[in-house]
Amino acid sequence: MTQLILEDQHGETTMVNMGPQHPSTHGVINLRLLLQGEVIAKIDPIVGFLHRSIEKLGEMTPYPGFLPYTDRVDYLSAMFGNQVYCMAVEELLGVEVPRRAEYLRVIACELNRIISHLIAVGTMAMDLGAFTPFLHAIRERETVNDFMERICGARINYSYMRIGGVPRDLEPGLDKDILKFLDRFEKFIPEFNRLITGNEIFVRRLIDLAVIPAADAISCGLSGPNLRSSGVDYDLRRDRPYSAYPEFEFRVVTGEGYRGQTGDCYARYWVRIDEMLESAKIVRQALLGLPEGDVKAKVPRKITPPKGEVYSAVESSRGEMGCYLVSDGGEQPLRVRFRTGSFTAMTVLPKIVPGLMVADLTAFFGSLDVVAPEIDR
Amino acid sequence: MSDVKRMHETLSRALPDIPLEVESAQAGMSWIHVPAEHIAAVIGHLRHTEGFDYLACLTGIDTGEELQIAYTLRSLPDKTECALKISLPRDEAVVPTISHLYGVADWFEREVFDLYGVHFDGHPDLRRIMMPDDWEGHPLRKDYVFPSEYHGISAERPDPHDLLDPEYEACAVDPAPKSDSKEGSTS
Amino acid sequence: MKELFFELSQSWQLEPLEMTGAIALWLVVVSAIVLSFVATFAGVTSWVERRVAGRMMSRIGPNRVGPQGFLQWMADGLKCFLKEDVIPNEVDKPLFRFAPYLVFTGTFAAFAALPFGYGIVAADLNIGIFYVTAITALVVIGILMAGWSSNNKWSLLGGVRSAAQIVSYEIPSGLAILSVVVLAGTLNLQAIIAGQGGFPWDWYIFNNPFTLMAFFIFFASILAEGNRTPFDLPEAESELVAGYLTEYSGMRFVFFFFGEWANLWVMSALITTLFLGGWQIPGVADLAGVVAGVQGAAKTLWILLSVVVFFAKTLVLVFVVIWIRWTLPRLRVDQLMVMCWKYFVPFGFLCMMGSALFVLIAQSPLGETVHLVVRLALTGLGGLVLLLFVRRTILNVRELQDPFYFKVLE
Amino acid sequence: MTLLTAIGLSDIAFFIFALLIIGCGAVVAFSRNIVHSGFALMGTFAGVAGLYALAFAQFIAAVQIMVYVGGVLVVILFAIMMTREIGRAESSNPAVGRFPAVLLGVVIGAVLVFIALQFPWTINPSTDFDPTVNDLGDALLSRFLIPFEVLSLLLLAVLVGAVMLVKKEIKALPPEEKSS
Repeated sequence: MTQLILEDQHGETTMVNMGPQHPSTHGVINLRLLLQGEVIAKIDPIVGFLHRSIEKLGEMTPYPGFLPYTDRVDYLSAMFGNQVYCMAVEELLGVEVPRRAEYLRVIACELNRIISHLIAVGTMAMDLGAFTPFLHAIRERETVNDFMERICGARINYSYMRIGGVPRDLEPGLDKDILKFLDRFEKFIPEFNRLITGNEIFVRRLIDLAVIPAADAISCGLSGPNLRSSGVDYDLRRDRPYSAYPEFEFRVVTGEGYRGQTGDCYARYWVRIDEMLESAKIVRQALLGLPEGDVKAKVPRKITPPKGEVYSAVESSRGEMGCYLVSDGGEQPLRVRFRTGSFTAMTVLPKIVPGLMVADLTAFFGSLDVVAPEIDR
Repeated sequence: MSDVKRMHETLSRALPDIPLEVESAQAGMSWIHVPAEHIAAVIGHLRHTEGFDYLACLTGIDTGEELQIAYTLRSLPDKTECALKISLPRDEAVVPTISHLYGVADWFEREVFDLYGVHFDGHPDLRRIMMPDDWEGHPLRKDYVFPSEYHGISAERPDPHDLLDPEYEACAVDPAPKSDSKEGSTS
Repeated sequence: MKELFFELSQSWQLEPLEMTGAIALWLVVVSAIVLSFVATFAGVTSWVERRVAGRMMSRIGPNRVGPQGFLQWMADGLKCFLKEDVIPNEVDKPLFRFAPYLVFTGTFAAFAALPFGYGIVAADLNIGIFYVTAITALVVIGILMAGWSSNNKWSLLGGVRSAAQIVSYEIPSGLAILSVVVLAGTLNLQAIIAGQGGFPWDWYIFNNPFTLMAFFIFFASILAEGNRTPFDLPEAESELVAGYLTEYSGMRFVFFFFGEWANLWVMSALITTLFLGGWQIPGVADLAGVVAGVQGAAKTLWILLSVVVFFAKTLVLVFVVIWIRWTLPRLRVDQLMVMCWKYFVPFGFLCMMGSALFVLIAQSPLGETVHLVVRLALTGLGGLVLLLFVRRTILNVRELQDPFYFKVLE
Repeated sequence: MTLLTAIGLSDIAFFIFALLIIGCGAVVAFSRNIVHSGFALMGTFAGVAGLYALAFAQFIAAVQIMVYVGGVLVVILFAIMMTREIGRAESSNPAVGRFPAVLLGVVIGAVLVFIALQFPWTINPSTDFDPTVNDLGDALLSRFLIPFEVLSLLLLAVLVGAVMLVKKEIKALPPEEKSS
């Protein structure tokens, strides 16, 4: 159906379809490769297999009813989809979210970031052939999933937030359990590092591989950990402050070339490892400084924001998740648009991949931490 | 927002030939409205002179009367944002590309082309991205008609309300009327 | 084995024709014994590997079929027998069908010359070790055949990778073998074991620094030849889907894995034989003399003891190989080749020459003493490394004794 | 039954191996698919190795397997597989025609049969032979030392040549990839 995009110009090349069903494309993505031996001469990423027309659905659904769909934009970090959408509607409505609700949102989001990064680093190790670290990461993730279940009743697709706040307060005792987990988690990261991060084979596979220069990273719209690992010190939580983030102390982790260069695959991996610790720090601060008060602002049952448009953005675990919301004053949005980190991360592939080997491509692709549903929405 | 107003002044001074206007609605943000044919020049200026190095978002909007494209530019060092917007006629939407300015615009524009049918002039590789290559129509347009089938695969599902209908239940139990009704619906 | 047979046949006083038949029968019986051993070992190892992997990944692993899931391998085998054997339309059918058997034959044939204990060997070839290295070449052809005939680009890539890898790593492994052969002065596996002693300082691994190096080179090379992690590029599931196995299903797929797990034994047994003293019982200087000196049940007991020792060493190695597999990530194909040709091959040559040098040193006057000191020192070094490792493990385990896990929702 | 007494087990084995060699040789010659020919070559090599083993030349048998099956054949197969579109190539060369081929076969066959009939075959008692490896090693390192070393030099030259060939190719590739 799709016409052959890669023409055989070299005579000695092979066209290979990596995907749509391939273990390391992290979802249904088709990477059309032109190989010379095992070296990739050209790549054409073909996406859209998971296009669920969430944006079209948004135009057909009333504002509050669209919330569960936002989980499905990026199922690994559903909290951020919730938050970016709620923030957009709240801004249009002019609703002030109570401070306690903002804190709860931050806690939920940062826990979500931790488990999303756990998956990212785990699958990255798996792409390099080490299966065990993935399950160690999953073990921690399951623990956090239990917390998520206690926070909002769901383990993956949370639908936790509401326009104007969150639906319910933390259950008693949960904050203590989370703090206990954080103590454990801060010991887990060094253990995980002993298991895989410091492994010489692992390091050698990743350092100096697929270096994305800062200029390319900015031009290709990379965001989040991918952007920061290229040495660009930019974090929406700090530089475009939203929610309760200005009240917390945290470090914006950038790629420092701890081993190898700034912007290589190892830097991307390392930024995620470090960010998990920073997230743990934020959760700890939020739990200890949790203000009293309501968890939900007064919002009319029938939500009809005034005419207008707004672009809200949050720092999701896969980079900037933005929501461009246009209201025509009706019950349904005129336009909902999700700008996602994975979509923009895919645009960097044709620039960086040629010259890599197939094995490197899986490592590189893993290091970008792309989630297929988020690309296609 | 003050960012936008300030940027409007700067732009008007630098590019006096291009009519630029600050617009806003009842709520939310304001934006600079740019004539469609000048968008590449304006963004090029913002990119190269004003330091807007990051294209945060590019999206199409169908208001029902016209197509619009909204550009959200950002300057990472200055931490400022600038929203631009262009309007296009629905039937013949052509706009200059900005894919030479931002790498990411390539895919963003492909998406807008795919879902809205806006043609980007000078785009190196304007193909469908989300939908299959042989898909007809541009789904995010307000006047889009949902196809009933794709390559012989029916896209129609029974209305969930029908399933609650006792008569429908009866149809489902008895095979003969069911096949009749199916033929009726597909033909 | 052969002696046993001749004893038996003499006591029966067979006619020449009956003798021919008896030999044929004997061959069939011996191969059946070896085959059933290989089958059982491969099956049980599949279960062990999954359980061990489960432990390492802090999960449980198969534990439903039989006690502790022990019968899982039988259930899996049965399932694969009953499964449809899918042969895709576009494959090269004769080659596609034949490849698994070739791989299996290559591995299985190696068992013919492998020792299992004192005098327990199917065919005591005087070129034993060389035969084993040579016959595993069939595996390469089988893998290439599977990769090609599948008519799938990933399979072909996997097959070609595998062939390149096995052919390359045969060289360092051959060199490491040679450094032992220089010491032993024979290619016969039984004789190589007989040349070592029961205690670690009598093993070839601690014989001199060069054999110690050769041990590691051999270990790594044979992992690479067996396509085990960290050298499992041919079937790298994250890159090549499943490499040359991609199109296989049902029993043919099992044959490949059968070969792989049987190969686990081959590599471990070879390492045990060449470097770790084989069936030598600690404290018994001359097992051959001891066995020759006793009769009846005592003789059987001694032989059984040697078998137990051999199995113990080999199974420890099997565990180590499994352990490595579930710990390390995979190398890239160019790193693999660099490691082989830039490091292993030159150092392999060094090992061979160094060992030869040590043979000369040991023969010189005073050499005996020098050699003993070197052996003891190396053994002490090995013991120290083991001790440090155990200590670190204990510390790590203690640190992780955290009652927090799985208790959050109680 | 009498037949079985006349031929021992090793004779049966001999015929099995001979059949294997001839059969696989036939596949190599007549198969239209060059890849099949390549793989059939393995049977021939293995059969020859079996014959060596029957002649108590175990070492040579193992060398045969190792060098021909593990080395030469793999290289041949690599060459075949790496060639584009080889699967569809018509390998058997019919250009010479059937008649000359038959003629050639008959002539060579006649020569071989003639030699076989002329040669004074002696039958050795088939007992276990002494291990041949030691003698071989001694011979290689004493009497035939110089040819042995010359051969190793040749192999070294081949290795260096191969490395040079590969190196050149890798150097030529990257700019092409970048430009594409």
